[in-house]
Amino acid sequence: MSAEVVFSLKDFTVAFDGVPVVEDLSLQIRRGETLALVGESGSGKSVSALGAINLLPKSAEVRGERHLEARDLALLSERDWRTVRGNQVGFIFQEPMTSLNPLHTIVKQIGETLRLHQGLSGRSARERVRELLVQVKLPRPDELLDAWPHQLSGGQRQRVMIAMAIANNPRLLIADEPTTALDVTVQQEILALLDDLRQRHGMAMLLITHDLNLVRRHANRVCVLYRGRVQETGPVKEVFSQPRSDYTRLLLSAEPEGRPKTIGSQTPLLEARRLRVEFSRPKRLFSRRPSPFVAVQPLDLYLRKGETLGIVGESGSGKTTLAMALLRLTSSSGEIDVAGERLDLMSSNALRRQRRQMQVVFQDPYGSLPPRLPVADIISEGLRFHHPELDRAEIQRRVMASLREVGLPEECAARYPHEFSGGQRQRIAVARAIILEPDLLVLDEPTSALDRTVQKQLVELLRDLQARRGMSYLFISHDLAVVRAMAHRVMVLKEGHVVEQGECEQVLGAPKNAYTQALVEAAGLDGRGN
Amino acid sequence: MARLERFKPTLSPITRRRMAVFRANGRARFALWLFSLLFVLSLGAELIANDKPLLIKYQDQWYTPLLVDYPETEFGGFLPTSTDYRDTFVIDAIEAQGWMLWPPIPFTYDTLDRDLRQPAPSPPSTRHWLGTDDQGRDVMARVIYGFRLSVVFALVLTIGSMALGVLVGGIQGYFGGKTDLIGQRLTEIWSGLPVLFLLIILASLVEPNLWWLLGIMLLFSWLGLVDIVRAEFLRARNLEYVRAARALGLPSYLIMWRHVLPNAMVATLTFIPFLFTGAITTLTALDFLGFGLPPGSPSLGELVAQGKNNLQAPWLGITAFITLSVMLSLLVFIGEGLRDAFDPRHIIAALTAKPERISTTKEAVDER
Amino acid sequence: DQVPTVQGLAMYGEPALQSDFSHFPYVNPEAPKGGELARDAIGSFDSTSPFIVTGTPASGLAQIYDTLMANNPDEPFSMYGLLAQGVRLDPNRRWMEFDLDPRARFHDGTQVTADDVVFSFRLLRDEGQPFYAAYYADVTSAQRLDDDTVRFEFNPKNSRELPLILGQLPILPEHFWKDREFATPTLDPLLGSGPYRIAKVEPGRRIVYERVQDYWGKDLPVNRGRHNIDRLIFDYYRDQTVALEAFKAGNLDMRIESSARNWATAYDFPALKQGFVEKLEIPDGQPAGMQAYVMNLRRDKFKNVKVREALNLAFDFPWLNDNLFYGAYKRTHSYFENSEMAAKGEPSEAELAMLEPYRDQLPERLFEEVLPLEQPDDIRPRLRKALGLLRDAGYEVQNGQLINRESGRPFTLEILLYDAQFERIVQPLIRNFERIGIQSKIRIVDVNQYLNRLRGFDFDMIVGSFPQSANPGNEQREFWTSDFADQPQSRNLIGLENPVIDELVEKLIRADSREELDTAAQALDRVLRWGFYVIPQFHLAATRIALWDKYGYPDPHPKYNIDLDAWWVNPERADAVNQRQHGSRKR
Amino acid sequence: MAAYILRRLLLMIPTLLGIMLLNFVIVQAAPGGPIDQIIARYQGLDSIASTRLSSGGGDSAASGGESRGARGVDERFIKALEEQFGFDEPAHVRFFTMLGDYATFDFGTSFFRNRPVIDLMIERLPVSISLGLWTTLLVYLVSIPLGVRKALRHGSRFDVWTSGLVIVGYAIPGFLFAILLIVLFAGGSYFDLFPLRGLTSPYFDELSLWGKVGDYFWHITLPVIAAAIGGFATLTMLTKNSFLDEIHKQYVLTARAKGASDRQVLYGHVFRNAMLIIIAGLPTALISIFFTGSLLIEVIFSLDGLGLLGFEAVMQRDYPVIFGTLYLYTLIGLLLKLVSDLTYVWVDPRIDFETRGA
Ligand SMILES: Nc1ncnc2c1ncn2[C@@H]1O[C@H](COP(=O)(O)OP(=O)(O)OP(=O)(O)O)[C@@H](O)[C@H]1O
Ligand SMILES: Nc1ncnc2c1ncn2[C@@H]1O[C@H](COP(=O)(O)OP(=O)(O)OP(=O)(O)O)[C@@H](O)[C@H]1O
Ligand SMILES: [Mg+2]
Ligand SMILES: [Mg+2]
Repeated sequence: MSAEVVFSLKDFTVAFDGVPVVEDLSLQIRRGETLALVGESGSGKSVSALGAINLLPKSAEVRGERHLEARDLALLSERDWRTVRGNQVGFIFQEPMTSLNPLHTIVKQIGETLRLHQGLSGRSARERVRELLVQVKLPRPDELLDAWPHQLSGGQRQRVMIAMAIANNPRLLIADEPTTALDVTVQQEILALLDDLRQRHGMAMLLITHDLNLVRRHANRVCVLYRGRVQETGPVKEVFSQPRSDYTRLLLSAEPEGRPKTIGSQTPLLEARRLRVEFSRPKRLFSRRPSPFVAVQPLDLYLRKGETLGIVGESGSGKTTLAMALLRLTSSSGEIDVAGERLDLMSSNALRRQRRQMQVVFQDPYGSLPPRLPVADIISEGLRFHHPELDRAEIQRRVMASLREVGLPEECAARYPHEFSGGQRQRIAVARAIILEPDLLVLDEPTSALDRTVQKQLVELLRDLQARRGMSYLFISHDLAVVRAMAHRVMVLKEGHVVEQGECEQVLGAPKNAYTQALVEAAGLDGRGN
Repeated sequence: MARLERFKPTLSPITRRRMAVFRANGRARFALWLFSLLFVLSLGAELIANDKPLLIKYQDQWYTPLLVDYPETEFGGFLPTSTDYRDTFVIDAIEAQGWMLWPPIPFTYDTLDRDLRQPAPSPPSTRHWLGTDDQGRDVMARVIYGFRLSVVFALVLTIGSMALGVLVGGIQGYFGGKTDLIGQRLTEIWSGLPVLFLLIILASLVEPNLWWLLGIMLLFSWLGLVDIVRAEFLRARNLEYVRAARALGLPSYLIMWRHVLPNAMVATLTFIPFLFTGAITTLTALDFLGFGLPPGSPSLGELVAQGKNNLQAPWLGITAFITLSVMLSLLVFIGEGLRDAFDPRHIIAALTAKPERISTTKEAVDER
Repeated sequence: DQVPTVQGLAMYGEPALQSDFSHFPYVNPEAPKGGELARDAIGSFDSTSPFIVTGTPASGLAQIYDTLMANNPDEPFSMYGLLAQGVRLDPNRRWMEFDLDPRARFHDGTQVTADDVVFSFRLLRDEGQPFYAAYYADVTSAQRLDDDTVRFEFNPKNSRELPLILGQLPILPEHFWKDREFATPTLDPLLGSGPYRIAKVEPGRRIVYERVQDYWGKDLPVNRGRHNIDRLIFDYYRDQTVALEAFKAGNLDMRIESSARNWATAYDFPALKQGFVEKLEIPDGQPAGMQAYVMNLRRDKFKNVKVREALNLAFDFPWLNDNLFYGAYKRTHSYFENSEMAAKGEPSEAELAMLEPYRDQLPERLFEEVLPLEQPDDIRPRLRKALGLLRDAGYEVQNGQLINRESGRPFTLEILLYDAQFERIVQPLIRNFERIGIQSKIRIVDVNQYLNRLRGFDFDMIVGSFPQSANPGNEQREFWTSDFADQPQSRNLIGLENPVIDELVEKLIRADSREELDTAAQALDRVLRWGFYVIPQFHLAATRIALWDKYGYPDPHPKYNIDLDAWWVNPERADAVNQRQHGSRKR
Repeated sequence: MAAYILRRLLLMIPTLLGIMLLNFVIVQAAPGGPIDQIIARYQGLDSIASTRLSSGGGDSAASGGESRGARGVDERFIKALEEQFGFDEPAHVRFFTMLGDYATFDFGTSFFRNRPVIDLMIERLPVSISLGLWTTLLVYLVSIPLGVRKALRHGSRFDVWTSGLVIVGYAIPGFLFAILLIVLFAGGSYFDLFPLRGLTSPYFDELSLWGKVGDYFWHITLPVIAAAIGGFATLTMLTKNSFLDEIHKQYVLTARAKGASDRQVLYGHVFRNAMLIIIAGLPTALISIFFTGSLLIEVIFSLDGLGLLGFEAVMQRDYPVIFGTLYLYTLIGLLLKLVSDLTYVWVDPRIDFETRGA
């Protein structure tokens, strides 16, 4: 391990408004090495990464030494930065849903990196982009080349981000939660791809993640961050087997535990029959319109009161689409019954009344928070409308309570969404949904950006709510451990089809379908955590 | 920072933050202060520029011409009508047996100065600080009264057209479909109405005054905003957070008001100062075409027209121009301050101790 | 026939010039030819046909046509042969014959014949602007006697001027118009026989005339020393201010200024200071006419002459002149201001003789006092006098308002304007009205509405004008007589219905000699003025011309009109001035 | 989308009909008609635009024409005119005749100029297009980069003084500025560098091609500057503010992380996102610049454009021209609106025009 140091930080400090969020961070990454940066949500991982390559907003103060190979990053001019970023340093943003330019097609966005640093353009660039898309396992690459980001699923967008970051074979890849939106099988393939790049090109990688399994399998060294301070660094094996700090120990031991309470009632809350969603494909000039893309093949689904239905499956298999269709947030065909009423036939007024009882946490928390409202207003919004009888003090009280419940400090209330970490935003979105105490809550990857400790806390909160209020959950996640801790039943989707469904234990414990088997295996769901 | 921390229980922290941002912008603060001052002063125009004295003492009696109309006979003249206090006869009569307290500018907007030292338009002098117009009226007095009139006119027109424009454009853009299709056609037909003819017809039916003009202009001025607001709403309604608001079960009006509008107001907010001055210019144009305020009204528009017709009297055009540009600049700067205050990402420069030349990222500064 | 053939006709008596005159006395017969004269025109044009209703004709088009006779601007109204070599006028004025000059040619070389004259007459009367029909209404027939002779016959009631205005008939080529549409506007360079022809037409922008080198009539006595300039250019501007700048920049050679303010202040630029530009004020020989605030007598409030006199007293001309017009104007007193026809002082013997029959219908003062308007100069005594008159007329001031004692209604007044520019001359008047308790206001409307209201005589007071020529005639009926008082579109704006005036107007029209005319006009003037029907404004009695100093002109100028045709380019100055004017470019 | 476009195109017919009908009613209801106009001409009270827009000193009243022979107009003549203009027929008949003519693209003949309306409009196109095109171009070419730069340096001294500059430009009344330009750069008092009027020189035809181009731009410079001066402010501020709004979005960070330069980020990424509003304002801006906005500029530079044509027609009550120009504006306006709606979709593929409910 005497390879040269590619990237190093020394006494690196970032502060917002004079309040430090990262203090005295020092780390080194060598050629071909992966350093994992783990830590609590909001501990300053993303900020450090962004700060290192000068991508923080002007309100941030950055201090300390940072070097890329021999170059002092603090001294780079804008011109130099242009050759560094995207070329020598690849960056995968934590929130892929909002990080793509909504108005540029995929080929254009990836092609731009190629054009900027390799001078590729036209056909050759397109070819190369296609190759990259295949490498990151994007389905239907030819079609998706010309798609806009809003036509992609969360995981697909994340893979586009990855393709963009590795397009120029960077020296250093900073991957901020690169696989949160991917199912475990794809995740494995992507990481294998990155490992391959490391080996072949000697790429160094800064891997920011909450998934300790990933760290265990793919990182050489790990650095644990807690509240902006390094708790410990060292080779993965060492740190994981003999954690020195309390926090590391806590982190390692935290696993979603327990199982959902069995349900008493059999009253169905939600029922869908022959639900089908399609998206029309763009028509080329002077040609016939191609047949539409069916994102959700006709399927039946039901959910009882107080029950949790876990939905797992391949990235891009239609989970989000299905959820949106069930809530009538996207147009679909088929019948939907909610509490005995036909949702799909409801007038808009009735639908609006009904919505109080059906809340949702979007997969893209950042995008779903109105940027100009402070958090307090965002969270209290539904309350104020649906419960006009509450006075201001009461609303205030409930907002603070729900913030506390999701593990956010109260002073967050006066801040705007962009001033939070990814995991914090996710929790704000959850707080907004649970404050209304709906009958049905759709959770689209609500824990993807959370570390295990917070994840555990959230899972417990949800289960507790379910027990107390009899809420039903539609729980979409790639994290099978969390699904197992939450769901009574599971439904496995692939390419819009239901490939398997049934009791959670049964499906995850003894999968019948080949795809489910692969999934369970890749997730490493052994007996642990039981 | 300390300022941010200071808690005032009555204001929500976010309001305090906005106010702090606004206050930190010296230019905007100054502009707001100056504009308010000017407006308040102009509200008291009668006390600043008037051809009646504020107070008269005559034959040991007090007179308040601003409040009471005294006939000239009261002061020993023969005219039984309201006294013309600028008449030398009257001045002599009163000053022989008392005194008069004059406002700083002893002319009102329509006083014809009977004792011009030079033919009208006469150049600035100690008697007429900004000279007179081509009828021999004091330009300064006209500007003061004109400012008041214009501001009131523009204020009402701006608020009215903003409200209407945003409402119509917003509804079209947000709901789309038939609402949009039909609404747009209706606005198109509406905007096809011949304003000039309506004004002509109006002028033949009634004698146009400020309120009539305001009414007519209000009917049409909002049309300019509709397209832009509609476009912004068309875009914003697809954003994820709007979808989230719908999922919350909020009614459309709340979604539009609290979610779409704040994020779709860039253009509208930008336009406010221009709408404001545009309203004044419209008045100008109408005056210019002869469909404007009744003759004699203190309108800045008339001053502009006079400026053009009297190139040899540059003080007319220059005064009009300076008045307009000061008013516009103040409004634009206030507008910028407000924009920043409501921008969640705006950072108070003074507090972060960053150099003045700020840009999105630090590099942008380096480059230049 | 016994009727002698003459070369000239005068309105009254004999023409001043003998039949063998070689040129008009004021012209410079040796004037050099050449050069050009660029003038401005405001607005636009889209037609080269000046005779028809439609289209806006360009300026200067009369230059391409010859008339039968030419006017001598040095006399009140005398015409001398141009196309017509000789004229025979029936002593009883029942007919008239013109002998055409056999040399007369159109620009294409065709001879001007009697047929062309008859053709032109009929064409203009039947298809031309309606004023031709009115103008020549008393001509009963026009016929060709032979190739060179035309005969017009008149209705017995014809006016005195008819023979002379027939001399003004422009002659159009029949062969040219035969297969063309006369009534539609055109932009073609039309065919004429006059001293100039159209060289270039740029619609809305410029029209250029060039001197016809082989003009058939160039050596005629009426033409000698005239038409000296080679090219006449009319440049169109939409805006006066810009036209003034164009003049300053040297794009225009000459500019007639109508604004006293501009004359006093705007002509202040380098070329003028360096002596390249001169400012002329050429005295006017024409009567100034009456520009005035006109009261509408159809309204009851103006029925009382005392009220009208009181309103007259409120006009403060000296202030207006000093403060708005740089002292440029003279007060108008008479309806025939600036002429022999204006009444003066006490009535003369002749006037008295004419007025005596109507003594009982006329105010006593008319016979005894000098004419009004010789009032106190200062405004305060005048207002006092006005108040007194109003009191006599049954009004009194209550709470600052003038109230009719009988009806209890306040005296209000609205001055109707169509052009905001007049506001400045009306505001001061209104102030004075207000000081005597009359609630008055200005109303500015667009021209269409203005006309509409005029048509229905729906106004209190307007700024109107009654233009006069040196030879008043039929138009006086329209101005002053009862017949026209209620006729829509009429020019009897005042709404006069006074039998005395009606008869005086007839006397004026029927006058047989200049003296008789003058007396009748003076008597009419006197009666009108004692009626205080209008508040007379002011007049200039001169034409203000700014000029790039390269032209020669008659000195003195002809008495009754400025004859630009008699101007010439002074070759000595031309080069230097041209150099200064356009330097390297333009035109 | 094709269906949408078709629907929009079809809806233009009732829209146009509605506009024409309303205008027909209102225009006829206005006091004073073309006949009064002709009479006005006789009485020397021409109401061509210049009397309204030009300067005088109130020195002299309209004289009522030459004293000799100028008379009131007799009723017979008026009758004849009424017949000629078609006023002897009831209003609804005239309206339907007009509609019929318009359907066959016959816009009728001007009352006063006796020329087909369509010819009049075509004749004036060069001026309007020249002014409109160059003004728009100038405004957009200056304002957008300026606005972008101001957004980048928001709050800096550069931002302040450029704001000041464009605001001052906006505050100067256009016609006053035009006169100022003329006095300074085309008059005889200061610099005599530019022509005072028109689109080309009188000797245009004799020039070489480049000479012609040069001559054209030489003439158009001052009018375009005068017409553009007021246009910078709104567009600059609009660009600035919408850039400020976009510049903080996450995708900008992504673009920067790719190594794109400031320019590339701004013009390659932010521009398209910020452009929507700018496009939205374009049809109105174009229409006003082409047809109405330049009226006073046209008067001052003696240019015959559509703005002046329309205004004169209104003042003269030249109905065929009024309706012809109106029809043209409206039609172009409607088409532009459709085009701009389609550009929205092109710019932002997420935009659609479907109904959105609860
Ligand atoms: N613009 C900002 N202004 C103020 N505080 C900020 C801003 N951005 C981030 N923070 C704060 O900085 C801290 C670190 O944020 P960071 O995004 O680095 O967290 P993280 O470790 O990436 O967490 P996660 O795992 O949830 O993404 C958080 O507490 C966050 O609230
Ligand atoms: N607006 C759209 N237009 C066209 N195709 C779309 C659109 N939205 C989604 N899709 C396609 O539908 C499929 C399902 O997408 P969806 O977002 O439901 O996936 P997902 O199961 O939620 O995946 P992930 O786990 O990655 O979020 C994807 O292949 C996606 O490309
Ligand atoms: Mg993070
Ligand atoms: Mg998804």
